[in-house]
Amino acid sequence: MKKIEAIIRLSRFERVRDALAAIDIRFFTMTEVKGFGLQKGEHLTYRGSSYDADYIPRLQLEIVCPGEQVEEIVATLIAAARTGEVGDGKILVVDVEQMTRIRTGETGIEAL
Amino acid sequence: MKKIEAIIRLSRFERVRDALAAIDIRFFTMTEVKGFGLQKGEHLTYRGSSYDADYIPRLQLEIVCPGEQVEEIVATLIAAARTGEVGDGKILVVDVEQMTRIRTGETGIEAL
Amino acid sequence: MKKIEAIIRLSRFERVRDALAAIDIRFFTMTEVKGFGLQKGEHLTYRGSSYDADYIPRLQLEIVCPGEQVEEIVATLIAAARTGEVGDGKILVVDVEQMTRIRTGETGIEAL
Amino acid sequence: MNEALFTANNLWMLVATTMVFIMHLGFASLEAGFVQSKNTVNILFKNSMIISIGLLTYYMYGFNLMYPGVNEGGVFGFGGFGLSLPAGESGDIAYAAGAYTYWTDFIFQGMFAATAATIVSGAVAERMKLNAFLIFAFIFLSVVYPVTGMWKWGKGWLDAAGFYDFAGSTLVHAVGGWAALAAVILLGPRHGKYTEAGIRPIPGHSMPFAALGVFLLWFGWFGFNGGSVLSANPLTVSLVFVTTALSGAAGAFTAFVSSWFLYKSHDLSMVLNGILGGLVAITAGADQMLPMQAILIGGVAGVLIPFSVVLFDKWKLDDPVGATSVHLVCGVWGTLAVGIFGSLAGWQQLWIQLYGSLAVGGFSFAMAFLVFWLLKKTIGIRVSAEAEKYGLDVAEHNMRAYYR
Amino acid sequence: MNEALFTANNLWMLVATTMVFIMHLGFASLEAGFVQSKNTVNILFKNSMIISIGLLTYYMYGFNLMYPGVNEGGVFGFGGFGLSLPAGESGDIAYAAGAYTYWTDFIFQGMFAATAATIVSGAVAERMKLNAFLIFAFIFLSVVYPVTGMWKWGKGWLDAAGFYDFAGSTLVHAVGGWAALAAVILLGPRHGKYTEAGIRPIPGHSMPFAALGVFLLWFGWFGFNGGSVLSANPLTVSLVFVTTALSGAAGAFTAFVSSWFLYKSHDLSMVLNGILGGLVAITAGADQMLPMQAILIGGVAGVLIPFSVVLFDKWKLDDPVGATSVHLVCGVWGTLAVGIFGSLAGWQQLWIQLYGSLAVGGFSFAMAFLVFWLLKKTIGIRVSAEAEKYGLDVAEHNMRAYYR
Amino acid sequence: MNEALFTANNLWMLVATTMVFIMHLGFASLEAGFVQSKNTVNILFKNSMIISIGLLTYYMYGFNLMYPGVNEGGVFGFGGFGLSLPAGESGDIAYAAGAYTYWTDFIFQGMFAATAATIVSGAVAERMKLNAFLIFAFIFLSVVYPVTGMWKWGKGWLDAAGFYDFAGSTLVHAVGGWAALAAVILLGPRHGKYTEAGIRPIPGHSMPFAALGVFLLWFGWFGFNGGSVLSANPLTVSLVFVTTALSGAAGAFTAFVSSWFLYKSHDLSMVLNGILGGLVAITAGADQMLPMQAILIGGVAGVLIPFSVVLFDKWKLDDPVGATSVHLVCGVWGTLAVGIFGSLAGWQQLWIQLYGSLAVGGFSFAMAFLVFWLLKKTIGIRVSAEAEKYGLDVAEHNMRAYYR
Ligand SMILES: Nc1ncnc2c1ncn2[C@@H]1O[C@H](COP(=O)(O)OP(=O)(O)O)[C@@H](O)[C@H]1O
Ligand SMILES: Nc1ncnc2c1ncn2[C@@H]1O[C@H](COP(=O)(O)OP(=O)(O)O)[C@@H](O)[C@H]1O
Ligand SMILES: Nc1ncnc2c1ncn2[C@@H]1O[C@H](COP(=O)(O)OP(=O)(O)O)[C@@H](O)[C@H]1O
Repeated sequence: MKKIEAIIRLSRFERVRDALAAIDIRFFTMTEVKGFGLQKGEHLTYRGSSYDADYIPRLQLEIVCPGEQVEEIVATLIAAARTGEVGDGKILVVDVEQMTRIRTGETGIEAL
Repeated sequence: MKKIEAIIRLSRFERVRDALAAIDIRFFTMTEVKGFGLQKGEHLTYRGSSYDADYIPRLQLEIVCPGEQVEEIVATLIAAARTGEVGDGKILVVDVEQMTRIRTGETGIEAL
Repeated sequence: MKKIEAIIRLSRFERVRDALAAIDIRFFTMTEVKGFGLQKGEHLTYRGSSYDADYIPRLQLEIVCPGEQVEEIVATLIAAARTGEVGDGKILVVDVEQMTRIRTGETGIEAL
Repeated sequence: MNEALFTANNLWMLVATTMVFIMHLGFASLEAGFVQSKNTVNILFKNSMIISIGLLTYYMYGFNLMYPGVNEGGVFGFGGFGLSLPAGESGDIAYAAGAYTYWTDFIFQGMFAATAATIVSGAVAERMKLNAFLIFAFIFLSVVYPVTGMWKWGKGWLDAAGFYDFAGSTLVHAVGGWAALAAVILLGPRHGKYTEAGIRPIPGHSMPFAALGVFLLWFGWFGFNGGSVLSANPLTVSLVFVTTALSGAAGAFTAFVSSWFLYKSHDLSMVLNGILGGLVAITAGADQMLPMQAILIGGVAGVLIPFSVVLFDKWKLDDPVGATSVHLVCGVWGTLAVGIFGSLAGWQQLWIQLYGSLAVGGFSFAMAFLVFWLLKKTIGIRVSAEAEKYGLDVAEHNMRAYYR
Repeated sequence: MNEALFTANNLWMLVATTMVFIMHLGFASLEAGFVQSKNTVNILFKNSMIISIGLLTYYMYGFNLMYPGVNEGGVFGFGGFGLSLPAGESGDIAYAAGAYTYWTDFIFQGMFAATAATIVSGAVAERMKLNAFLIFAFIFLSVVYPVTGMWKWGKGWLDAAGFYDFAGSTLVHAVGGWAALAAVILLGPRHGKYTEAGIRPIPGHSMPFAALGVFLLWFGWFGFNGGSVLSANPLTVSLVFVTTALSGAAGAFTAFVSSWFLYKSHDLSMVLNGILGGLVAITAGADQMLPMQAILIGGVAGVLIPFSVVLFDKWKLDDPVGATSVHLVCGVWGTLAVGIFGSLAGWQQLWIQLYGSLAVGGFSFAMAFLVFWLLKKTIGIRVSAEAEKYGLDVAEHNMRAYYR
Repeated sequence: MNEALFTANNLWMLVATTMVFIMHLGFASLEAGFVQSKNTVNILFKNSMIISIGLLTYYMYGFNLMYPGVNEGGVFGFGGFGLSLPAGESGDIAYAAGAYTYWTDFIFQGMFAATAATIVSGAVAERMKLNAFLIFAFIFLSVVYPVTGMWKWGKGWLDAAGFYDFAGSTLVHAVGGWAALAAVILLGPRHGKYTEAGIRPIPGHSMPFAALGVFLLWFGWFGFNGGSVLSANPLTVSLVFVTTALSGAAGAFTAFVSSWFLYKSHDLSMVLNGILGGLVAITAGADQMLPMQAILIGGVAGVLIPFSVVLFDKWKLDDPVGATSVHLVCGVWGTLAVGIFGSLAGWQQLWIQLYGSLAVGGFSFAMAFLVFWLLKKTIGIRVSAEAEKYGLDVAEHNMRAYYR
């Protein structure tokens, strides 16, 4: 069981959601996060001072899946989330030791 | 050292918190997340169009603990977070390589 | 490839950000989280009842880095985030199996 | 009476009407600010509907129940359905001796009417069923408010007895406050408010909206009290402005000081309630007081607020916006104060104020209790625990108040 | 005419002016509440600039285009640039037979002017370029509003024909509504609103601000309609208050009931729009109706709202704040209602109301269409898809509306 | 003088009083919108208490310090504690030759009083200790505002010298602005505002509340300036409405244009400050200007704003809401403008305006500096760095402004 964590652009969310649905990924969790870094955030002004927001608002998706599905999901995410411009984001894969469905107590693949 | 990530219903938070306190889990971290999926979110209307929110607001708890405590915590979480209805959520267990307490620099079990 | 997850005080964010920049950590992701625990949150009053908020607002930083950089980053985080008072937070290190840059599809160290 | 003075008088009554109207926005903002964000649409919805119901019922029969023009000195009278402009001079300058027109009379009084129900709206927030509340508001505005109003302002028995209530500390505020108390008793507290571990405050979701509401209410109160002069008489209206302003200011100040002594905290919600307490308290005698007396009346109200909020909480009477403390406690205090301070002060007057206040309060409480009790036994007055957890906005309205 | 009556009359017109001013805040709040948070600065910016542009253009030539004082019965007239106080008595008490001064005349009418453009502002929200909108507003307020206004209020051909529009159901609201329709057609819907899977509502980000806006608009409407009496005449102004209040109340009530029957939901946004619909509808005949007729007019408007909102959506005409339903549909309805109810009712009047409404509406729609079309062909009227996704606040203003 | 005119005049003064009252809500909203959300309760608390302190001190001695009725042409006078209605006719129609009553005089002036302290409140936001601020406000309202006010409005030496300040560009706004400057100097900037890397703006947390505040202030300004006519004189009050409206509109427009040229951005916060700048600037001569002159005065103010905001920032004078730019810079500009434009223009007048402005400003600055300095040396004026980081809401009030 693996957990895929993808950090994507706000503006690509609908595309990614639909692409995931198309390959039958039925559940995922989303968190609003802030991406800090050299990328420089939005260029803003306020009362005459202009500044770069030091972060860009981003979305982090977490998808738990069987190991063998990782490749397909990552490929799907890349296809849907990519603009080709700097700032498209990253995808991590982390190992999950155990997954349990709260409703039934099932673990492993059945819990998905 | 393991990290338990539980995604639960908003309405079960108080129960879960109290149940964790009862087995002496003294610290955890909570994030507000959105659960997307087939579950369908709330049924909403706005200006005469009705629609299903495509997500349900949920809470994600992160609890770091020694490996041997995982079973107890997971069981506690299930007991407290369960309603038996679809949408109760999931519990993941992920391996943590190292944990450090910022205040003291201690690592490992002492850092808990 | 490792992922460092640090839970820090709100008030230490600017210091941490600058310290990371100083050791050339160019990107990280931040989430606003709530730390629950024995620490007791802020002491609040409302309409004559006083109570302790059961959480403290905290920031969670996620930094992905090559394994050999972990030590330096953790040390930097501790130096910058530490006040010495209870409630300074924790740092976790988790193993990342794979990292992909969405823009290019590169994986591994190049994706950083 | 000349045309120009008639025009100026009537103009003031109309301007005062718009200011009383704004009080509905004040209540809506205050209550919205003092509830959780998940119940915000619900409270805004109730407040919107209350104005609508208030004006329509007052048009249909409320006005003629409250000012029946018959049965002077009695307990009930009815002047017929709807409105119709009296013919000839009596529908114009002669209607109120050049103070206002027939239409002005109706619309000024109509704006007052809905206020009493709004007070209840805040007290039952976050847990009451929408349909039960709307039915209650309808009955309350149809029966309770105009009838008790008639007792005094409609020249009924309390008026004959010498009871004094200038602008409604009793007839509006305490009437609403007693009904709120009945509702709170029957409804029970919000889940999680009173736990074994003690009182767990459920803070309102937006202090800016709460403060906005209080400032708007204060603004509106100049029309509420100032318009109750029922003409633009320069000296009386300006005195009422002075007493209204100073009483609110004193309420803020003493609520600030007393809540600092009591709880060692600079609690904005207490100061805001202190302002309102001062305003409610001065309402009964705003035209009878000197400035210093207004300060005393408001100052006492500002001290009553923190004590009474805590007392109601100790009795497990859960009132999310503090309506009972503000409108009931300070309404009674203000009514009694007419017998203690100002030009009417005296034991005789105090006694009349006391039994007038009890009579009106008792009737309002009993009727509200009855209505709520009947509703409870039939359609139910409380939403399910699940709906309360989830919030009334989604449960009752399929909406959220905020989106990013 | 005596000095005192002149003073009272003029005073009412000035107070009414401030209430019309507050309507701009009402619109700004309502529209801000009904858009997404990422477009909030943009809508506030537009509403701030519209007042500025409206007042300045009205000073420079708008007032003298709308009230040229020449070419009575015609379609166009111009009284010269700027303002200058008529000399002697005719600049003082004699200017309007003791009802108001020259300056009052200008400032009251000037506050009205900007309203029409504000209506468009809401309809084009969340996707229109700022500079294109400001140019449109400038042209619209310079040409369309004063010219159609002149037709009736400036003693032009519609006035001669017997068309009646007391306070502007047609001349203000429908004029704005028709222009909004033209804009919405040329602009197209927001991305993601009409998908293959059906209509995906894009809920407004703050119901409290939306409700605040509606209450403030209602408040302001007492000045908008009451001030349109153009004196403080006690009986007429107070009647207008009554009809205005009851029509809004009825609109709320029927919108509540009909949206419950239609959608089984207690939709706050519908009730708020219902109030506005009732207010827009009574505006044309607020001084001609009895209370019951005002209730009927408002009640019909409250039913029209949910149907028309859904209809415009079915036609894929995307109007984030419902401006077309409120101002266009109910504006036309209110104009026609003058021929159906009240003291002017009759087939002849209904016919005049109909063609007056069409003439004004046609001109406004055509001109607005032309201007938007020219703008579209030149500088473009729509922001890029990327800017729309990201929100106009950052894309056009380099700002955000909210920070933690 | 007849009763009807007296009634109309007095009515206007009372209505204007309520509009000045609303300015306090305007300030509270504007300042709340321009601070970070963690300091919102604090700013609302301060604004609530300022009204209370302002009204109570003005009742106790402020009114009789500012209008002592003795020592005409002097620098100080005191008419005794408290208020008491003059006996007989002189407490009624004869008090101000039929313009207003004694009570009206007090309450209108009392509402003005608190304004000056509110201006300081915004400038010291986000870092000043609550108790130190309240003590400052108490002293400032007890001593500085009424004394400088007496110099001109209380028939003191500046009045005798021919200084003109119609509604308080200097006596209210610049007095507050100079005190704000003193406070900002002694207090120092917020942490993190001026870094080695340059100026790091700390954006306000809610543009909707900021815009709401500005619109409410504009609304209130019609009462602030219009009421300063001190009667309902039709021609003068309506002229004041026109100049006030046009100056604000012009300020918005030129702030829009100039901030576009300077920063290539459509900065809402600049446009909002531009409106206020125009309003402050016209205040000194609102009854002396023709419309075009009002536009010029407001237009210049709108250009001054973006320059002065940036200049203060360059000098590291950290003023979160721009109070110094709006009230000090534009207050001085408006005072001088009376010598440049309008019926009083002339070198002689300009000179008097200049030294009057400097005299009042110098006294206000010096006194405020002294008080802040004493407070700094004793109880301290600045919260701890930790409290500033955490926010004053929790640190000083144990509350948060927002909950979900
Ligand atoms: N090493 C990292 N650790 C944690 N988050 C990262 C890391 N690198 C990038 N991110 C996240 O991914 C986002 C986009 O990455 P970025 O490098 O700008 O895209 P690109 O790969 O196209 O250059 C950043 O805003 C940040 O949130
Ligand atoms: N594969 C997954 N990856 C990430 N999050 C998931 C996954 N499956 C479920 N979740 C999260 O868990 C929540 C509840 O899961 P759900 O499947 O509805 O409960 P149940 O197990 O009772 O059917 C979802 O809203 C989602 O946030
Ligand atoms: N076991 C844990 N699991 C998850 N989060 C934790 C755990 N222990 C601490 N935290 C997080 O770290 C924060 C600070 O930890 P705390 O223990 O108060 O600091 P200290 O190490 O100085 O005692 C907590 O608020 C919580 O969010």
